[in-house]
Amino acid sequence: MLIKDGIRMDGRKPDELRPIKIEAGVLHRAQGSCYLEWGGNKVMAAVYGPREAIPRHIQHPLKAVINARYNMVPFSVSDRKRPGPDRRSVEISKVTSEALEHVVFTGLFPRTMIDVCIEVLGAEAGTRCAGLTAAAVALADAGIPMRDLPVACAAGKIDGTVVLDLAGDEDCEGEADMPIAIAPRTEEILLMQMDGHMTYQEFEEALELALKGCREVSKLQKEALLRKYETKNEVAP
Amino acid sequence: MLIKDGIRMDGRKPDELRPIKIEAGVLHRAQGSCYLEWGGNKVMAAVYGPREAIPRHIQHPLKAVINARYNMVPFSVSDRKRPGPDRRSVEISKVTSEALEHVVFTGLFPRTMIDVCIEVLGAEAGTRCAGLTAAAVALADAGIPMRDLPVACAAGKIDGTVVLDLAGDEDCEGEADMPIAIAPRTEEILLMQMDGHMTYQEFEEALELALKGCREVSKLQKEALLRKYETKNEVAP
Amino acid sequence: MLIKDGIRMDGRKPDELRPIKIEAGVLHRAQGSCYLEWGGNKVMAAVYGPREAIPRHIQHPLKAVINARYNMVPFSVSDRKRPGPDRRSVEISKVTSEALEHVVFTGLFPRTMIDVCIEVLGAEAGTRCAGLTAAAVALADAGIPMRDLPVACAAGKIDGTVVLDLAGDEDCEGEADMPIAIAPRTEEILLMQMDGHMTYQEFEEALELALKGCREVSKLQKEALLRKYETKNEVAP
Amino acid sequence: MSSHDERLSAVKKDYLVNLAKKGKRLDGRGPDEYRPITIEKHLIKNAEGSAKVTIGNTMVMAGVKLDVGEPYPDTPEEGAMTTSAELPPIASPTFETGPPREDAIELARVVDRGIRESKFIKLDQLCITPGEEVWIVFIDLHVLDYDGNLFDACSLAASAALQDAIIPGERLGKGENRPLPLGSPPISCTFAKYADFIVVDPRLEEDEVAEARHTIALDENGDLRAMQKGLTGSFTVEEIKNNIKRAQIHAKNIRKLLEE
Amino acid sequence: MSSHDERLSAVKKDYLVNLAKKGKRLDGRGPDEYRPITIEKHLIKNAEGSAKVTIGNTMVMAGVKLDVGEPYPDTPEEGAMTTSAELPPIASPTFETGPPREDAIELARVVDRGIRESKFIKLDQLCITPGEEVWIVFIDLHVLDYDGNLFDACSLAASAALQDAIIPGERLGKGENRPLPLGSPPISCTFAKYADFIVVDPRLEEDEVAEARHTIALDENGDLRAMQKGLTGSFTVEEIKNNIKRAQIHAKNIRKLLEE
Amino acid sequence: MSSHDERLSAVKKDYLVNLAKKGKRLDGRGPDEYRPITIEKHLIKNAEGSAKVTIGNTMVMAGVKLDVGEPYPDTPEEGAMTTSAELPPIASPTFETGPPREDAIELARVVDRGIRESKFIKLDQLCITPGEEVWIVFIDLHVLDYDGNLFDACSLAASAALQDAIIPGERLGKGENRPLPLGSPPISCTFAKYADFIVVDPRLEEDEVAEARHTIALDENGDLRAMQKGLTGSFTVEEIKNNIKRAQIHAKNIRKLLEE
Repeated sequence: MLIKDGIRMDGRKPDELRPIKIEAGVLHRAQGSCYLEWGGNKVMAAVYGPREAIPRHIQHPLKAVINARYNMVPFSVSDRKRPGPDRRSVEISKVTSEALEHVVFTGLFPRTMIDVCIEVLGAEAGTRCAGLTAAAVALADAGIPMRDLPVACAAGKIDGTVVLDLAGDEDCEGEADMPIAIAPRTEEILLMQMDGHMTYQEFEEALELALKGCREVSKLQKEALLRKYETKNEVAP
Repeated sequence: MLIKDGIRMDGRKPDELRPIKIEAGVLHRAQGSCYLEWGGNKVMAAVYGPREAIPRHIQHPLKAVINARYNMVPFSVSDRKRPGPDRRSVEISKVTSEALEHVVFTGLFPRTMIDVCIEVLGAEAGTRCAGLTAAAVALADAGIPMRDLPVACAAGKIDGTVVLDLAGDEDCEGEADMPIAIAPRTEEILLMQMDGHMTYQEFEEALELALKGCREVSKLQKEALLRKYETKNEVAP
Repeated sequence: MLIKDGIRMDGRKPDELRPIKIEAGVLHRAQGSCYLEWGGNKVMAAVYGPREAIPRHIQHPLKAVINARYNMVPFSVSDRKRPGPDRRSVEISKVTSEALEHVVFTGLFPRTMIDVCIEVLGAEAGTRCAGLTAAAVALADAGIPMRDLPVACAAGKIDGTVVLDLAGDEDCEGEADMPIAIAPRTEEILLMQMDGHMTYQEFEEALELALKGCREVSKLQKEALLRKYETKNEVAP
Repeated sequence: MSSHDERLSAVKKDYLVNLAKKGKRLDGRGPDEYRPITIEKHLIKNAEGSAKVTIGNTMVMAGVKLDVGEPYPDTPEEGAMTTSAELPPIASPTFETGPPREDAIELARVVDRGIRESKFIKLDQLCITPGEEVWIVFIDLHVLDYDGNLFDACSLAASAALQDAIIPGERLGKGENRPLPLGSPPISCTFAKYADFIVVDPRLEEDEVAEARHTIALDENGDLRAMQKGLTGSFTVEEIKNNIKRAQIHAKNIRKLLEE
Repeated sequence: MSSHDERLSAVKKDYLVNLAKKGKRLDGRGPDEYRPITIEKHLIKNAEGSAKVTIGNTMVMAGVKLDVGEPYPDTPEEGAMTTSAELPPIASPTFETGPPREDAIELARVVDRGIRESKFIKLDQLCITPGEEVWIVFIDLHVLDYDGNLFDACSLAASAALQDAIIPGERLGKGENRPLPLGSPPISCTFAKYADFIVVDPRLEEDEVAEARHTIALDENGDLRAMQKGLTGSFTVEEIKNNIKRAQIHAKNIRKLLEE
Repeated sequence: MSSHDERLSAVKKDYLVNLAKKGKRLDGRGPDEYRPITIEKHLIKNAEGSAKVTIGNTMVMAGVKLDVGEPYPDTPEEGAMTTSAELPPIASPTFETGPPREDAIELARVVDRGIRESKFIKLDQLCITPGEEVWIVFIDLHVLDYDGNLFDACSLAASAALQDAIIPGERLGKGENRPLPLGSPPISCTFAKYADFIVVDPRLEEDEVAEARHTIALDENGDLRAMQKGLTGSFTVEEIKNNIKRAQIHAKNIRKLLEE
């Protein structure tokens, strides 16, 4: 029983996000960084580059390569995860890289790579959305020119009801999950995955909810960047 | 009891081959290819090259490098084989590369490599002979200049009798197995391995049988190439 | 009970070394080599270089890189060790490389590497000291210019007593072990590790003992090189 | 990628884009036309199930092996399944030897999700001793000729090989051989987008110029079971919806091939 | 290292050496001054214990996980521990993806020796069934921001995470949850030497020009539990002795932070 | 291989070929002459058996370790054996660190086949509990100095180390120590061919110019137990037969060394 009288186990309504906290520019060494908490997820993202792409054979003569690496630390999950990429991480790194590449003006930096490091320190459900959202803020914090600030959010289905932003138990016992990422200005879809079972009507409903979620998270991203900018200006004389 | 009244378990006489079917030019993307069935063995071979040898340090300034890769797919054997090369595959790839290199006019293509892919889709016994035989046809189909069309066949010993072309149970329970590959025009030995137990006299007998087998398979190779050539001409106007 | 009436289980006094045998120039292919027995330890060391450092990115524009590789062969220890470096070997290789680099005139050979191979054939306790000591002799045998001939020895604590050069059981059941390596002319510390439990006073005592051990082993190193040199001259007309 | 390759690829793309503007494809197909599909089952004696699928020139072999193993702690009464894909050098001059790279991993995981989420394999009927022994189903996909659209070819090959598969009780001393218990297979349908033109079943050249890819796995009711958007391009919300509707039509036709 | 990098590094070193000759450091600290240290515990819900430690800008996360496993044959009634360190690319432009390289291995092993030799974890209280089942303690160190002195930051983070850790008896069906049985933690103190100047708690630039490094792990009595000399430089016997005496003073102060 | 190396190798080959035309070898040996062979056993205390073999300057250490493990399902009452070879950088400037490459794998597998097919180790006497516990024999070959003909040196070292080996029943709590049960060892004899000249026991320079290699493992009756033809050259049928007859003579002499 994941939902009762229209209220979910953690007290949320079907179209409600978990609490989200975003902080930009938290690391000293990286060119841009972001710390993000989203429900039980705790994610650190950082950006290095553009810098010379190595090994050479990954260089593209006309554009920068976006190299996102999603990584769960061993103690982020209930059963200790062995260090290093597993197949799931490789897939998430790939779709995240692809989604971010769409918005970066990669043509300005031929033959370079931009490394995007996403470290999941604590995991609850929805880590790929949290990671991509944090990575976008880190890219902006690093001053990488982008046509838009991408943002991600999932919708899914639990107990036959379409809901926004599945939490831990809802992810395990729910019926469907569909993370998406968009460029918020045009609402183009940059990332979309889905598993479970949804009719076409449920899918349309879920997509609307996920878009709504993206819009809300997008605001929080921009506020975080603004705070960072203001803080910086306060510090300067 | 592997042989009774001079007849083997699968009905063959001691000097008889299993049924063999060879088809050249079956793949679209490869430069040359061959599909071969030999008893229960099902093998696909393909050739790419000559092309620039990479990584650079494998380049030879005076000749092409032949890079044969023998691979068993996971479902080709009774107990699922984990993907990737094991020690046996590495050895077979090595001796196959060496045997093929002897007949290719490698001196025509300095600093290049010629990749020979051998995929064992179904395995019965004698896969290295089947693979090398298919690879030779694929090389010819790719138009790689060769001084001869190499061919392979094994002879061995079961129940004290020297026989040609060991099948599954004969390989497991037999007393000796000796795969060879030759350049059929000169009958030079390009590949020879042996394990088990044979007296010198049995060895001489087995070698004669294996040479006989090679001669028969060689005919089938040439017929397959001829069929491919004729089909091609039929299609052309 | 590792020590009784001031005498250790193998009959040694607290400040006594195990028997040591050093032979220089024992391999044909290497530029310099050394075979060393130290108690139950049997170590072979060899040196190649200076030669071009590959891969390129390890090259240093102003000096040679010292690349020591400490390796235990599978049958050197009681439970067979799987081939290849484990974490312990990696650490020992690193601290050994660093210690040796201090004494080599690396500035004479920019962009090169000097490979130092240390193979532990039989292990008892103190293999890193035995390996470094043998490596130093091999470097000298190879004619690599050095400001000093480094030497290593350990001291430790057993049954509350500070002793020199722990043997097998003393290492397992003792209370502390501290291997050091020095440049004997100046007695600078090139390598120092310690684990176990020592008060500051015990540490001072152990350090004195270890230095004494180094001085004694240093003599044996020089005698071995002298013997090699004399033998070579005898052979020449 | 060298500058030369890059220029060649740009020329190729221009040509396809110009065709696309006229609503045309390289081989004369319409945007909603699949190439011919063939399915052959029961080819490999040592496999519990096997199938060869071709879509145009693309050729994939799938093999199914079963073994006895421990269940996952959270599903002690269910069998397990795992899907692997290899992109071996035999299938393309650009494929390399070595452990599966990200392309092969994404491919295998998308095929796996389609099968798993449609509950095609009845894992709850694969328990031998609860909490101790269950059947593990290994699905191996081996690409032999790459001419585009590996997602659909691999999905179809996997389903066909599973339909061919038996439980090898006799070989492993676990009762009689019996067919692998199956539900209804997922059908995968993949679209490629270039220059705002969206085509089903992309062939090699279309795969190469594609900006975005959308794979949709549907069950027998046309409901969604898995989706994956790939590549660096984007889809509009309308395009996504359209793709699904188009897929529902294709899936019906392809499903028939599997039922023959 | 390119010639360019080499020249830059030489210039940097000259600057630091000139400061050192006046007894000064880049950030105005004296040779025996640590940067500010912060310790936060209990951050990660899924970890049995966790802590974030900063020393200046250096930031390290440590997590502790416990699992049930077999004891080593020679200690059938004792639990086991293992320490891993990752230097992931997030923490520095020079760190790379991939299996831990020698720097990370040395780091983890030195931290491990400090904890092990000080008997901080009471392994003899981690036996479940002698010879069969014991608790295995996994300590994972994940560097997030590298600004020098990883040895002390990692050692401190490991100790803090262990102090935060519980034995997850309930999750693994082995009785009630209870705190991890601990003794007194080791305190690690690291010195860097360049141009005969020896400073405690080297920041990044000091790490980069350092010729020699000396890490000392002390117990609550100021006794030695582990030491490691690193890098290609050397120390005199007197310098080594001095470092230990200096470390004994620092360790007392750092220990207080851990006891808060 | 650089053009420079290639030219050097061509010069070297010319020189050897010119000698060969006169029936001569670099070191004055006849084509059927081995270099001096030495065998030392019982060198390594921690090994169950060990031996050092030199053939000329070539030096190989072999070590045997035993452990208790599960039998293979198809031979529940037999022990198992495994042979590994390392070509570590100590032995040659051309050997590299890392997992065994194809040369080392071929070497180990050919040595393994000789031992296995001659039934040198009596695996049927290595059963502890049928179907459950058997002895596993690990043979490790470690090349220390490479001056040609590793196949024969490694085969001989493996046999000698096995002859030295005991079953460590006491160490592993499986009864008393006893000698490893052995039959008669295989003797390996290797020929190299260059410019139609076929020599036994090739030294380094001969290995380097060799076009074809032929290794023959014979039992005490001179019967064949394993063979391997290597390299890109070919042998005529007559040459193969001759090699075997020559090997039968050499094997008798080498066998005596092993029996001393």
